[in-house]
Amino acid sequence: MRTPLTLRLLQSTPRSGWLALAIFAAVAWIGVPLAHLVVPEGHPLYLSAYTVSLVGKILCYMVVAVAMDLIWGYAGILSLGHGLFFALGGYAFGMYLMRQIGRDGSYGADLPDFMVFLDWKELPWYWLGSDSFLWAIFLTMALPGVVAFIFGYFAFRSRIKGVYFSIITQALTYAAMLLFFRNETGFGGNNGFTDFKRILGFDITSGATRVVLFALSATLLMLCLILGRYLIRSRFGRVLASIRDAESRVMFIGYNPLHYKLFIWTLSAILCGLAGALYVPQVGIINPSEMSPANSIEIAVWVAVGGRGTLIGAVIGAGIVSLAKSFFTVTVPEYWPFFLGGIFIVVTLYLPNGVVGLWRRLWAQRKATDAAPAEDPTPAAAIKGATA
Amino acid sequence: MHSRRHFIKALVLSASIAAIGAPLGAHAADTIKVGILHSLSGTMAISETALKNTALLAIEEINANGGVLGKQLEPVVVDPASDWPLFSEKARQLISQDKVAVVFGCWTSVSRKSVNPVFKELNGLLFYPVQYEGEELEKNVFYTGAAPNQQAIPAVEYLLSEEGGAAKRFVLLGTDYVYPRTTNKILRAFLHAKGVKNEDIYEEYTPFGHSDYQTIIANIKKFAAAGKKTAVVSTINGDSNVPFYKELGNAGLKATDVPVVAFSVGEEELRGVDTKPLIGHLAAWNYFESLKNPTNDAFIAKYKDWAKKNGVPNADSVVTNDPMEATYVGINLWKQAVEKAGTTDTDKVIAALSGQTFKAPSGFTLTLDKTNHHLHKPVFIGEVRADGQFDVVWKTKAPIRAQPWSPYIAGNESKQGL
Amino acid sequence: MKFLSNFVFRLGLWCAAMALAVSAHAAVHPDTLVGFAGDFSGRIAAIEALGAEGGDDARRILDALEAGNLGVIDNRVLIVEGDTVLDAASGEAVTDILASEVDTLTVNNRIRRALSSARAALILISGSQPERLAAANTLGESASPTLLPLFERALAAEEDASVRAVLIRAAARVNLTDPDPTLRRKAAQDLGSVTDPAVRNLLAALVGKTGEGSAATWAEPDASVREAAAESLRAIDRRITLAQSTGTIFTGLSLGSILLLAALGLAITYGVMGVINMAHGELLMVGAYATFVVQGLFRTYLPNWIDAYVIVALPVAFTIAALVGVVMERLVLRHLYGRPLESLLATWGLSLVLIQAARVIFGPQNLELANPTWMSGGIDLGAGVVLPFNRIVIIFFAGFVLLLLWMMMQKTRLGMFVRAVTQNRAMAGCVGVPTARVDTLAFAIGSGVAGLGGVALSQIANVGPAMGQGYIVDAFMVVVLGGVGQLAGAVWAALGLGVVSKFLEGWAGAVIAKILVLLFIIIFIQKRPQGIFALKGRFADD
Amino acid sequence: MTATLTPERPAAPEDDHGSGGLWESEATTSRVRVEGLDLTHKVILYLEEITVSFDGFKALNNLSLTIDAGELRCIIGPNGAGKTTMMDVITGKTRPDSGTAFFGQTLDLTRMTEPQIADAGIGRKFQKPTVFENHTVFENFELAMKADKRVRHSLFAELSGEELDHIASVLIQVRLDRYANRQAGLLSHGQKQWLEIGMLLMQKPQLLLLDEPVAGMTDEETERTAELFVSLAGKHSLVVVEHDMKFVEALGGKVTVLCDGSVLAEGSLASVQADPRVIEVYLGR
Repeated sequence: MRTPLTLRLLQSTPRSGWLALAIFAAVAWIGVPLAHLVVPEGHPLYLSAYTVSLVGKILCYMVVAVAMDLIWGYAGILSLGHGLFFALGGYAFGMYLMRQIGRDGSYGADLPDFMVFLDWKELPWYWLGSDSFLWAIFLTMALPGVVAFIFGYFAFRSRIKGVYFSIITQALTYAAMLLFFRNETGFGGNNGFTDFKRILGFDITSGATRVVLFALSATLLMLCLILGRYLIRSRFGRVLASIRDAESRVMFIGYNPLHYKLFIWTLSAILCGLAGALYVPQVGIINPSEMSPANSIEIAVWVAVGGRGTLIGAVIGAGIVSLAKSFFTVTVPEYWPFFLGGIFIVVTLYLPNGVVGLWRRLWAQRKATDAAPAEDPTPAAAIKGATA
Repeated sequence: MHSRRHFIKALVLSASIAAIGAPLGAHAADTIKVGILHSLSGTMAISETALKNTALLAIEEINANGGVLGKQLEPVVVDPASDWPLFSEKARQLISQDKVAVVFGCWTSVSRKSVNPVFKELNGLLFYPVQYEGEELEKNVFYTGAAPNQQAIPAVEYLLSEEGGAAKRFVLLGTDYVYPRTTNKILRAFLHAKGVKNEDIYEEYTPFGHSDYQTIIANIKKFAAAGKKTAVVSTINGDSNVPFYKELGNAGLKATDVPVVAFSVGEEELRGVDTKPLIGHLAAWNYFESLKNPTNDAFIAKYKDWAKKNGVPNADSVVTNDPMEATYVGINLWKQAVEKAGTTDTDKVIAALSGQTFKAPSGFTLTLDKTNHHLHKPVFIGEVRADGQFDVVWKTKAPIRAQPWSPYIAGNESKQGL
Repeated sequence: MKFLSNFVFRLGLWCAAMALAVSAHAAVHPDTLVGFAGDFSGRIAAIEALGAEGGDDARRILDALEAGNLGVIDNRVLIVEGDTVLDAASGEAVTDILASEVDTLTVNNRIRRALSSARAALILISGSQPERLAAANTLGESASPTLLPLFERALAAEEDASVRAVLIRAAARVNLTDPDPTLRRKAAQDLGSVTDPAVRNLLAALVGKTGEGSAATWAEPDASVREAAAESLRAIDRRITLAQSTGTIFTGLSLGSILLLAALGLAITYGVMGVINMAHGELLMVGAYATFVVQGLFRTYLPNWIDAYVIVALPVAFTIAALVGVVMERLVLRHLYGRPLESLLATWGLSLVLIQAARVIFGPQNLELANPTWMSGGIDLGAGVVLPFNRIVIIFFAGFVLLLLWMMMQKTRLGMFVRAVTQNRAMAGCVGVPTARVDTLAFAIGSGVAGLGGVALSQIANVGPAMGQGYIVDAFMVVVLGGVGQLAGAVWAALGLGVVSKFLEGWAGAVIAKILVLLFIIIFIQKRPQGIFALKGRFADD
Repeated sequence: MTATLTPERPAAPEDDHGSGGLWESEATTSRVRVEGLDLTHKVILYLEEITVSFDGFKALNNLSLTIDAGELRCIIGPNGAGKTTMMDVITGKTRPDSGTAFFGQTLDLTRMTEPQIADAGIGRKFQKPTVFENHTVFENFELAMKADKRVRHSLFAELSGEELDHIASVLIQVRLDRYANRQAGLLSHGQKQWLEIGMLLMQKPQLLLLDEPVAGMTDEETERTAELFVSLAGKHSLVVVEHDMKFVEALGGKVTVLCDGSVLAEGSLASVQADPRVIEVYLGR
């Protein structure tokens, strides 16, 4: 009577999409490892460690952008605190990486260096189990998930919406940042965690480890896209969009928006946490500045630039902004904020649906004879609904 | 329909991401590339921009004198934007894509900690020009700023001395992060060794960017009222110094009553403060712009010229400070070592660096320690003057050897060099 | 013990100085100055001797020392005045030494302190009434037995009641350790009118016991002295408590007034247009930079009127910030009405651009803005509590701006329009309110008010390109806590946050206080999702 | 299909799935279990002495009102009489300061959340048509359809053939079958009104609250709406707030006049129109 879930999961993304994913997977799982490890340096196909870790980092950003898009684009909830969940995931996994250093730290002690320095004789209770990889994986999901669940439960229950919600998420991440800055909090203070040596016993700086982390990031992104795609195509996704557009109507037909928002909010936080966990070993540092309000705003900017309400838009936005930042900070180091700031202004003014919206408009113009696809949400209405 | 376009786009995007790294690698062989890794935007731009300027000045000067090994130096300036993960990304890019021979950069400890693994992995060379908390020694890093024993401890010794006011009670005030916490930990141990008891030490921290010092200054006054001579040791960082000193001036805490000695306040920071109410407050550095000697006069003149020529805003009021001097010294030491080694190969340059000397603007000839990658530096204590400069009221007779592993921290006894 | 030996040492120096003073006549005796050629304590002694000796020559030498013009070569003490070199003792020109050869003495805090005491001692006898009062206060703070003869001499000659009162207290501080119990009792009574924690500690030591357990003895053997001391102690404690609680409330109000100035403009722009202006902090920055420019113009062209620069900066900052606001509104925000979350991103971009523009034009470093003299210093409540004038001025200024805004909102046609648009944009448009013009004007006013906030901030905090970033989060908290579009709400929220922060800071330290305040805001909004002053009724959550 | 429209069907999804899970726990009030509706006294809605005030202004002042099962009641009254506030109270959007509101004999509406009330069988149409403009007409119906409305179910929900039939029949009933795939935002005002009415029907509610359902409709549409409502009465209970007297007349049910937050008069349209107090309220203004 019911369609099996796997089949429906398959159906949620069209065949062309699966094809694209397959090519992407092939590049990430086979192409990149070959280009990085097998192709000799100097060969035009050679991928340097710099490129692999840069792209790996951006893949993590893309996951965060997709997570952000799920709540902002589809549920109309703008979080200015998503950096917190990303950082919590990063810290949870960073604890494991710190323990993996073992006695190779500069004090040669069992405890992480910063604890030796603070004269701590043993690990604080919340570091318990941090030497276990599985526990670390569990924590990277559980920590952001639980924080998001508790916060979201109270916020959504009180029907805090729109700007109010955005501002208190900002307050949350700001408070967390100050907390983590303190040395006594037990997470290395302002310096955070650095100087990782190993992951599951493998040298963290080796090419193979790097390639595996890259492939994992790519896989996580693909899973996020498939999951996101499934969610938004399900009735759940339609309810979510309805909450965004007319929350009271949704309540009066019997859905409890609290549960829907809470689900997607927590899921989004967990995805951010996973991205953070993959991000930390690739960039080699996690510190409280990841929780700064500015970082969280940047996440929203990625989504806006790419195009809210389309998963691929979030991915493209994260890619464009991160690459633009990497590019401009080298080519025009003193003027890049003008370019980046300019991009934000131009995109919001002229591309209300981001780059993807522009693409679609051009596409629609080329096929002017075709009727506009009916299922395209009209942006103005979507935005109005989201902010009413 | 859509999704196909989406995923095709995704592919195109990832391909273009992959491609971007490659073309940056190409470079000409007749120059030696030198990386400059200082934040030009974000919160640290306020301090680091001047270091970038100094580095460019030093490179220009070296080039004008014929370069190094007959080759011109080519500066590669990037902006890590006060974003710590970006520091490590940029460091990797400088070393592996741009193939720079050496990098001058970083200010905050966290930025240094962020790039350390990269320099180690790729066997690069970093010159770090800022005073810091020590507790670190990397093969690939040279520290041209002060270790705690080259700044903090002499300053407190001075406060304890008859000449410095014979302080008996100490306020250790800082921004809440690693450098102040570490420095204060070392100082507390040092003060204990000097017979100061815990009840005569008051330690207090403020968040980054804190701008309201009313309560803290009231607390300092309360603490100082106990009858013993009190001094404040400030490791307040960056922008918070301005509101702190303004409050200090208006609350009537004069240097003659409760002197404040700061480790993060130099000429550049004082440009943002009206110094008239602050006369007599102290700073401890290894260099002051007000030092009178020919090397320093020339250094200042060169920098002012450079600033004017390159259109630095407010070029007529630019100042020089300690980290700038450390940058300048670092570049010159590197140049000498490269010439001695005859190559820019990292390991050979590291070997050649040990024991290098340079006549620094501080008026002393500085020596790079043979084992610990730190400079032997003189220490000066200066009192703030009305014009934002410092009067040197005390100085060491000779340069002091750095102790990156402070003897005041347990477990460091056995640590010396690399 | 250390104290005592210090006293004895000082006493010895003083006696030597007195002896020298007797032998000197018109000019300063060269022997008085020998100390300058010696070590550090010698210099201090020489300064004290000069202070005791008095006279114009002594003052001249002290002036030269303070200005960094006093030098020593081969035990000769010299004064450098430009290119000429004078002999310090005689004041006659010296020809065999060039000015450039003289290495002048370094003045450090110890010397400066000795200088100010010596100078006060000079003035205490011969100065005008305010000078004498200041001198008596200076000496009173560092009262020591060596100064007692001076106090007595001055008291004998002094007729002004206020100076006498200070002198009596200063002498009392010394007499507290006198062997004569009558003198001690009198001293303990005299000190009852002081509000100085240091004196309080002296008295508290008298009424306490020394030693352990049963072996403990009273620090003060005479019971009547103890009684007098205890009574004075109670009076002092009362005043200290009062002063300190006034101080705490004041710091809270001050912080609140600053938050209010930072947030008022935002309350208007956000209330009227629902635009989240992330570049609001940069409008504060524009105001502060305008103040800097005005200060620069005054320094160059009107140096005599420099104290007025802040006043002139107000309209300038308002206008410039308002203009920047209008440009922002016309070019960007106009097109984003009804899309508050998008306006957030565009204004974030604007803020990046503005910050970097300031960095490129004015350089990345902080700019120096001096408090005018009438905003420097403060009211001393005693007990270490000083209410700085700049903060007092800012509290009143915040009230003034608020009053102005309130008048504008309540009494003018524009204000009526603004309120109409805040409540129901569509309806206001229908009844003929020119909403577009109102938007521009309201945004200009909001931005202008931010500019005024910038002027105020420039007087207490740093002025740099990123200064606005430090306030934007707090400003949002105030606006959201107060309830959107509610001036009254913003006032309560700002003052409330200010006082709560300061109370918490005294109790838990600055870092924890900040975290607790943020958590408090999060919890508070749970209870009142629309802020303190939410609009109520059927349309409240539409 | 029509059989399921009978009012005694209990609305208690928990019974089918067991209680407990994370997403089912209710937040705002102590748990109110939605049992089968108890209509033993043939009364579907009791409002007793309800008072609601906003900043001192009493939007509802001791309002008492009962609606019988299967009744079609019209509520009229001048602006500000409290009509919409009354609906807000019934649907849980506004909590009364005092007074009781019961749905059937057992369900205390003042202690239930909006979704619970909707689930219990009260449907509401807003004054301003509120539909999901970014969804198609069909999707609007699908969302409104009586079903398990918890997160867990929505994640895996599929339309059964029965449900498709139900949607199709309501589409025809409200004459939107030709527009099933049109985006709701693109419909005319009158069509949106119909769409919202249709969504109400999809909910299979026992009590329908309709706030100015024919505003913006053509005369012909108004007439058809009246026919529809009359046909629904008996199986459902309807409360219609309307200004259009012709429409009220066409509905033909009992009329309640609200004024200043309480009931001014009640009876047939003709009798209330003859009531001097009503005339004064309407003409005296």
